[in-house]
Amino acid sequence: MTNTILTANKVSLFYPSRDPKMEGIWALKDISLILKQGESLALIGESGSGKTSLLRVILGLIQSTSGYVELFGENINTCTHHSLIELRRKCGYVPQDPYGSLPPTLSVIDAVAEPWLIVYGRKSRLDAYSKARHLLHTLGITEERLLFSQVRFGLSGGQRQRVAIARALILEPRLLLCDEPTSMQDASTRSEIIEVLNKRVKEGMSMIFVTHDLYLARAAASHGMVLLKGECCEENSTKTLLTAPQHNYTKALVAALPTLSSAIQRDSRTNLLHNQYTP
Amino acid sequence: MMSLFRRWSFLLLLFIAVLSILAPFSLSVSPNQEVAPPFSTPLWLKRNLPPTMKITLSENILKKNIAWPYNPPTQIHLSGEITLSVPSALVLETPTQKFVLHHLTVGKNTFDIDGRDLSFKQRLNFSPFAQIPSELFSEKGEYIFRVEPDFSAPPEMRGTITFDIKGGRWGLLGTDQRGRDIFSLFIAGIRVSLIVGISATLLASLLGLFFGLISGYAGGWTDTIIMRGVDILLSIPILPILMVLAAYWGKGLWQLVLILSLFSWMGTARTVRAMTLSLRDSSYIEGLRGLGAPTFYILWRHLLPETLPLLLANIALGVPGAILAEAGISFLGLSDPRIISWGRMLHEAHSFGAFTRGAWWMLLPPGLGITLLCLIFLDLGKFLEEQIDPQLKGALKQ
Amino acid sequence: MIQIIDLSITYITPSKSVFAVNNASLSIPKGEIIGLVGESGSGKSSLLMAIPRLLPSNTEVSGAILLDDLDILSLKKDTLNTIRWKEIALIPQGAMNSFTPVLTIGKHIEEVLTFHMELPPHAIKQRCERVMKEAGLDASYLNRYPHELSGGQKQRAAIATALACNPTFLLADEPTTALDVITQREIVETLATLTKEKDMGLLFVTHDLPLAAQICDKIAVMHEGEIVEKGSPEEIVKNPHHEHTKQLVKALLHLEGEEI
Amino acid sequence: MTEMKSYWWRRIAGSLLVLFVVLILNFFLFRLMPGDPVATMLDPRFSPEAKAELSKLYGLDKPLSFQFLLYLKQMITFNFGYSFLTGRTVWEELATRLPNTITLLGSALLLSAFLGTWLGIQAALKRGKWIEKIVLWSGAVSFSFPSFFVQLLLLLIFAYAIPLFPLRGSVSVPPPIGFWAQLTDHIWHLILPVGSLVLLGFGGWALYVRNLMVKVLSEDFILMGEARGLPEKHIVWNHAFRTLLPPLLTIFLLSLPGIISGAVITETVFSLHGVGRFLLEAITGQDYPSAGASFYLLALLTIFCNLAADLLYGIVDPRVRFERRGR
Repeated sequence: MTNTILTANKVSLFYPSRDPKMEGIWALKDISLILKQGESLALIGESGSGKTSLLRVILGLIQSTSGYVELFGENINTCTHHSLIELRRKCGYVPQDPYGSLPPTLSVIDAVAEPWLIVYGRKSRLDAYSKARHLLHTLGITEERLLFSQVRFGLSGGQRQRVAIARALILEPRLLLCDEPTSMQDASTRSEIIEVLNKRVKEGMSMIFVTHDLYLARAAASHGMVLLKGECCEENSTKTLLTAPQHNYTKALVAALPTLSSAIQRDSRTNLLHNQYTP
Repeated sequence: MMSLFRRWSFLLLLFIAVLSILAPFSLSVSPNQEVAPPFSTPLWLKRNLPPTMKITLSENILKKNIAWPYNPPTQIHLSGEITLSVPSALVLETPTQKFVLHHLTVGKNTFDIDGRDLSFKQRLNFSPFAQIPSELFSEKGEYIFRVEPDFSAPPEMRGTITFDIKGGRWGLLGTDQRGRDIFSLFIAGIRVSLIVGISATLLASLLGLFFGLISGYAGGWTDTIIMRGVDILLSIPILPILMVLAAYWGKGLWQLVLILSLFSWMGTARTVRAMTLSLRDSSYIEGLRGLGAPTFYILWRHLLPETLPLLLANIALGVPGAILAEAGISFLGLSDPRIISWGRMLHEAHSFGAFTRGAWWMLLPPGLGITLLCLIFLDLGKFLEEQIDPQLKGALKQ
Repeated sequence: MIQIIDLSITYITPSKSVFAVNNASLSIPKGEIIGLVGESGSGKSSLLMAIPRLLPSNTEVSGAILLDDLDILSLKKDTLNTIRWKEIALIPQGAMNSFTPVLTIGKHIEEVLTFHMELPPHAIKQRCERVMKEAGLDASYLNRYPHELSGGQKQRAAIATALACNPTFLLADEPTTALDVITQREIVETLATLTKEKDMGLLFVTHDLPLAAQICDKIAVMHEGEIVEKGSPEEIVKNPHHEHTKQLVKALLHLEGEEI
Repeated sequence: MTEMKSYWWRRIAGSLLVLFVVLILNFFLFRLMPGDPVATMLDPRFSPEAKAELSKLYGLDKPLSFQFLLYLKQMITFNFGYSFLTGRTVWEELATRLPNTITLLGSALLLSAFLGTWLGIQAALKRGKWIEKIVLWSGAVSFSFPSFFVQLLLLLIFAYAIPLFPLRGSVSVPPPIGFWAQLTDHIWHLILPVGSLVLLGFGGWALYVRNLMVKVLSEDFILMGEARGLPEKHIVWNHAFRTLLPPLLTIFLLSLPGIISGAVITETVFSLHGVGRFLLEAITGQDYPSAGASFYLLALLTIFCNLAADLLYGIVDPRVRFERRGR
């Protein structure tokens, strides 16, 4: 039986608001999921649906109000700080905003190699830099000049996101959490990145892929969970979520997503205006 | 870094610093010494006034010619300690007359005659109300001052005779109300402005860094208290407080530095706090901490390289403020009178009536000195700010 | 009809000059929705901004942009100002703060009405309420400030402001970036229905080809400053000519799991 | 409008807090003088009866907390006791001087603010032209030239060399008769001091406003204003300048303490009959009640202007009425 990498059991998170008059909001309500090795899960939801908070709870960056998370078999709330660090070293995390995810003063290659140097020390520096260079090449950043330019000046939004992905993959994580990793890419590079990630998943890496695009979810993961205002409103294989959505919100998501194929059937454009959905 | 060394402000600062260090050794006249009558004008001004000069006769020089194209001097003074082989007389030959100033006997003679002594006036049979200097130096032309033997044999003389003529002009920048040489005062003033300016700002920046980091990192209660304190200190007039403290506590240089820094750290504290807040929440720092990177590593590898340029720019821009504050307090006469500073010079110029004499050469040097130092540090600050974000460079140029 | 004939735009910077658009030609007839699709940096926004001559000062524009028989490029400043918003209105990007933060939404609309149309005050007030309703916003939002509105509401207010002087042409520059999918759908629908109802011409610029395919009558695909493909959505999907479009369509269809 | 009220109450509370801190600072400042407080508060030259009466007035024999409360009451009611130097009540001294200081600072501040703002805007509109160079240079001047140096020079040139303006004093002695004559005489005395403050001040304003305006003009809503076919003048003044007002007020706020501190120096150089100069004389003359009161008044003036600018900020910037504005 392949071992479970991650279990989340009834995880809830409450943000008290600074202003006493207004009560706080529940970012997450009773989210449960199980992720086995080599499996990938898509989290589908809009901004404010709690997807980013869930990733941060899983990594132990914030404490959940109730429920617990087991990472590689250890409960992150009760384990020691040192073992939590060890757990995190087996995970990779690609944050949503590409601008805050990279140290601006380092060069691109340093930024990618840095996690390896922190974990394995400077003596394995050559190893780190060759791994970093290889990763950057696979993600389409090949120009030598770019590798040594400072992150702050040399990179476009799309390149910066790919460097962040490389930085998360350098430690050969057994669990990769990525929050809309292809939001800044255009169509062609988007599928390339997903192929790179899928290849890693086939080699045994588990992945949680956050997106608002159901088609992207199907391409990146076999299983999907739809989040609405912190609650899981539907969970199924990504194929059935697309073809036979149950929950009203999932239906609206599918209807709202423009596709080329639906656009070219003559009638689709006329009935576009009728199936209104108000959340 | 190299481009900094080619910057005009850096080179000028270096030159001024070296000048102020070498000053005590190189200057012929010490700043506190009274060298000429008060309010004498600089040499290159009012050429008709005679410069203050000192004519000496000694063993082998018994005669000195003085070219005198000027108006008469204000005061004269004769002093000497000599031994003579032959009785002779101290003589001043004017183009038309000849005056015997003093009779010298054989052997040891010591004398100290001032132009206003009555006995001296009678010996030269002038009226007691006569002005000796304008009588003696009434015409323009060639004067000779010599020791003339009573009989023909040339005398041998040991020791020196000095003939002080107090005129209206002196040195490069004239003299102040106490007759001290303004140029050497000006050079000595550099030291105070530089020391106070730089050390007060450094101390203030350290305080700012300390409070900024704490309120940035700690957040919550400490943050609100510190920031409320900063708001309050920024909303009250600081000079009156400095005046009171300086008047009663801070007579010395270092007390003044302490007081100045106590009330100028708020700006840096705010910038450092903003910087720490933005860095603390950025996800890559969180990620590094998550991977177990030691805090020292994070501080050294990430926080410092990012905050340093901003901090340096902050310091460079803070120095003019400190220099002006010190100058202000000394101008108000609240600083230690023994310490020579540009502010003090301006204070004395103002309160001892540089105006009634129109002595603009007393005002310009210290004032322009302060301005120059401030401009230098402003330029250095601008240069450092341009290192932080290059578009700033563009913004000023276009 | 707006006709863009052999338009070229170069950005002149001290270090180098960049060719953003290279003799592109496109026409936007009244009553039709024309899509302009391209990746970021393909020059699509520059092309749109060239029409009302809103490009920054360090740009050189050659070619012609005809509004019926008027060449906009050679118009004097004040005639250009009469055309702006009266004939051609602009709908800004979703992420842009297109409203002056210290003025209410109502003030923006009134301002445009007073400058372009001689209307008595009560008629102006009525018209403001009408365009807001048309754009799908309650009239009470007129005295709200921009920062009090959500992304979707701000875009609806932008549409209302654009409709104020009932222009003949609308230029929408990626109107739904930074909006979530459902709000994007609603905004695009409002825009499409209004264009059809009022028989306006709409130039719809986006990087999202499927979105353009949903509502546009004709689509032009831009790649590195040149229009490489023109045609109806069906032609673009069924037989694309340019290599770039082929690749783009193939990737999108693959993603949608539709191998044709 | 309710949020506006709550915003204003927060601002007034803030100012009262600052006032309280000033009072504490003032109270301890003079009690921490070197030497024992009783001696410092009571001038030895005073006769025994005056000493007894004064020590009762200041409650010097009572515990510190009582002294502080008494001190608070006195300060609030502006009853500052007697000046050691003049023997008259400190309030009388200050009452005659306060209007001079306010007219000096008020007119200087308004003139340099308006001149600076207008120049800053023109410099931002006409980039690269000579007006921008002037603004850049005048900015550097106002940050580097010591005020007293410039003022001394002005005095030397326009009062000594070319006797256009009076050399010293707020009013010529003997004062002319007739209201208008006195008014013009007073203004004639103020021209040089106010002129010097404007000369020193407008550069800083111009530079700040120019940098702010350049940033605002590059905003999207300005481009949208042009897209709406609005005339350039309308965009500059109704959109760009309106957005500029809140940060402009913040600059005003931050510059206030400096300007009021500057009053001391200006009044000393021009020997004007003002609170600043009185403070200096009180300090050098060891006249503590007057020194304390003058400092208190100057601080009060700053707090009052601060509050006024803060309340104005609430009107000018709608965004501020909602969340607490962290300055």
